[in-house]
Amino acid sequence: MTSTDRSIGWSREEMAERAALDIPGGSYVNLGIGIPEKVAKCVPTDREVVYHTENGLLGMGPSPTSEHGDPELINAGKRQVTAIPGAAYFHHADSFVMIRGGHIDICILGAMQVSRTGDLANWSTGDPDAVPAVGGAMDLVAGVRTVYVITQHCTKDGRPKLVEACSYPLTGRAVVKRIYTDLAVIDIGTGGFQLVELAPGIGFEYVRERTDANLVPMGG
Amino acid sequence: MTSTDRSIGWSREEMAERAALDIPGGSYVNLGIGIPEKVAKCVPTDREVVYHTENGLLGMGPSPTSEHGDPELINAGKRQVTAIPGAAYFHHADSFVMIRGGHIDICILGAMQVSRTGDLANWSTGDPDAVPAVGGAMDLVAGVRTVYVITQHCTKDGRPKLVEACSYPLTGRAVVKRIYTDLAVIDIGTGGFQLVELAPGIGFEYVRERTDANLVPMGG
Amino acid sequence: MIDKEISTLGQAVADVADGATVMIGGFGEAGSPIELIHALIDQGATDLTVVNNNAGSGEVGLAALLKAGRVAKLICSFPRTAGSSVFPDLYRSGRISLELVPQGSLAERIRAGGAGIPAFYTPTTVGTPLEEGKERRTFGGRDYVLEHGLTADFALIKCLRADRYGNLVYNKTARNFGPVMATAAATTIVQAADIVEAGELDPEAVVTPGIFVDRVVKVENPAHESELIARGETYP
Amino acid sequence: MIDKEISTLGQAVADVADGATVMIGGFGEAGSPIELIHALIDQGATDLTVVNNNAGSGEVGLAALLKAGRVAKLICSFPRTAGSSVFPDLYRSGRISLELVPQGSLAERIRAGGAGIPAFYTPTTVGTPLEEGKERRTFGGRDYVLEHGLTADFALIKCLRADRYGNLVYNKTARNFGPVMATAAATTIVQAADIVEAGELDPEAVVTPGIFVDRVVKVENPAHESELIARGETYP
Repeated sequence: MTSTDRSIGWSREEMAERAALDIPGGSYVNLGIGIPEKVAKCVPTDREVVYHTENGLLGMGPSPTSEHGDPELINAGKRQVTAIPGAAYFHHADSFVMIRGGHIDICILGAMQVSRTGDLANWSTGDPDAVPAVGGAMDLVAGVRTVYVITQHCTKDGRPKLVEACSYPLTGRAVVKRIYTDLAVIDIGTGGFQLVELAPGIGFEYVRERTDANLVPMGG
Repeated sequence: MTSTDRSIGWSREEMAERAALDIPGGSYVNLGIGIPEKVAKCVPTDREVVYHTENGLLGMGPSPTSEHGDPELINAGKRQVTAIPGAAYFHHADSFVMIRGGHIDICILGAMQVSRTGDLANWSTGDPDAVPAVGGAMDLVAGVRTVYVITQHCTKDGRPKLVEACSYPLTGRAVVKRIYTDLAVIDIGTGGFQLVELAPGIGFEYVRERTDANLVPMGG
Repeated sequence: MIDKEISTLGQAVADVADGATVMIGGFGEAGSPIELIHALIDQGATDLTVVNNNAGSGEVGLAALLKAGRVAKLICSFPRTAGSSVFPDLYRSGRISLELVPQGSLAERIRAGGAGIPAFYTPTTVGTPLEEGKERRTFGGRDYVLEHGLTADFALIKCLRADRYGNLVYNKTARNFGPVMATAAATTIVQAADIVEAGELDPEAVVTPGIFVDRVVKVENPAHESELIARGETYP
Repeated sequence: MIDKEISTLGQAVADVADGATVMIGGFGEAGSPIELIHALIDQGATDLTVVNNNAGSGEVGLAALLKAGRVAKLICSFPRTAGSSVFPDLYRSGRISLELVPQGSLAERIRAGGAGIPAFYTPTTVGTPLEEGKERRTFGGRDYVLEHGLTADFALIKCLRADRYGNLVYNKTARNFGPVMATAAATTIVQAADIVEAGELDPEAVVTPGIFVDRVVKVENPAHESELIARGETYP
């Protein structure tokens, strides 16, 4: 196991910023809980993006100021949000029409593991003592056109999250298109993990050592 | 073939009036085109009934006065109607959630033929030259809890419409519960057509001669 | 800035290709996007598959599109309309094919198509001639048939008010098939009597959220089929 | 005259029997009908199967119903909530069974149940452990699994405003599962912050038409779960 120094590479905010660059103006986007949520703040201001939250809102805005919150206006992470002018509310079945029907352009999720073929594991460690909880993740990866992942490259105890095959229970098979980690931007390519971009100061070998499957160099 | 004298028995309005007596207050009701439409006017005024039209309105009211019509407020027969205070509009898929999901209590339809087991034929003569058109009839008989039929007892040329087995293409199998004709009220019973009530001046034999299957007398 | 408004009807339907499947909203004349249909006639696309509950009236709107010979196939629940011989003539002479679908199954198939559901079971048509060719299956002691989701290349829809995001509200029973068709087409084109500022539509009352809409064109005083027919109009 | 208003919460839930399946609206605290749930705790029904997206927070509302030992089975997408150990404790000690359903499949199964659709195919769960026991089938070259419609004896739902017909409008994201659950239960019981005259709700903006609603009880200032928890409250 090779430990990763979290003081080098991209910070959580920088990972969100890098992912945000890949969201075209006019997109309909669903952001998962955690680092993905941060992406909304980072999208260049000349691009208008519409945010969907699966609990029934299209046109989600930022967190409210403390005095304007409504416990009945929340996101999928159950945190209070706002609605932009031009928003729409709908019920849960209609919300998943948007997801399952392929109407959401991009979703960005966290990950426990991603395999070289784009399998995603992000809902359970398979620990029989843990309470299993899946939420909308399986619907999102099955329905959204483009699925991106933002994740630390390795777990806190230094194990690679980019693997040959996921050992954790899957969320979906062959669903991830691109991964933003603290070390690099990596696509799921025909030859496996395809390096797209390295974080400043990070070398190819450093990433390869921390990736548990073939990593194809840029231009490779 | 035994001709039927349309000057005796119930008129179209009286058939509608008789059917209306069987609609309890508080019911959700869908009325087919033709004589069934007339039922709404005949329900006793102390009973509140809510009318559904499959093209997207619950709480349908009577025809508008000529100056208040809206070509976009119509019933399933494409005639202008009104909406009562407390009405709701919805789209077609939601409208058939009400129908298919068993939420409509009663629908009353016209018929070409009804069999002794409650099969209904009311959408096509099977004539290969005719343009086939089914509309919502098959959904209504498959989904509505109680299906009533209002029809002349015989065709214009005197052929019975209540038959052993329908010769016309079916709308649904074993779906009709009660039939209101110009001559009688007849249930689909375990023994076939079960006479419930005769129109004034009409005798059992007169109805039996004009019914092409076993007719069980009242109390029989 | 997202702005789905298109200046002209012609631009709105410019890319409808020959052979396309086109869902057209409306139940009878209520909700029929006559101006978009007329623009499609002008545009010239042919060999179309059209999905609509009916087959048009008179010789305007949908009936005019049929009469112009542009429609190879109609998917429809009730292709019989008082006062129109266009579809019956085409049908009897074998110049159009018809897929007859019960109205509720049609609506649900369109919803399923938009919802990413490839197929579902329904009790409608069991034991009837329209069951032919469908798989039958028993659930809980009752028989059902398998119906498939329906999608389209384009949807042409009429609404009352829209905003730049493509959020829509409708007028009364003109809503009918519009909201489900908007979800089921790759490109949804809407004619709106009014286009308002973002935020003017109540977010609790939006019927079609903008995610389902691609283009909105303003048609301030849309024609009603019955009025055109009463005036003896035909198109083109 | 049709009037679905019921005077008290107790009367509204009086006939929920032991062993009943009860759908409870809400996503987290938004839309959670806390007062109806507390009335159900007081009423005493047990051995319930509960359908809810979550498993409650703190020891109020749904979590309190679970803690009181009234729920034999939970059908749920995300039974993990910050700050509640009620469900995890019951689950780990084998005192409650869990049917884990992805959120979109849960919503669609409830809609199907209300729509008379016994089963449908969805791509969700294909290739995952949650596919286990489900039929897999290919349509158009893609794999799908068969999911079954879900119905209930009762639905408990919170809305913003109702009228005597049971027409409902909701508040923001508190709408969530309410409209589909209302369609899928034999008896739908609603708590409304306000009950208005028939005709006061805009017929274009009614979210749940009254046909899906059986009883409405007024709860003028409904509690919010997070506020009860912040005050350290438990129920009973």
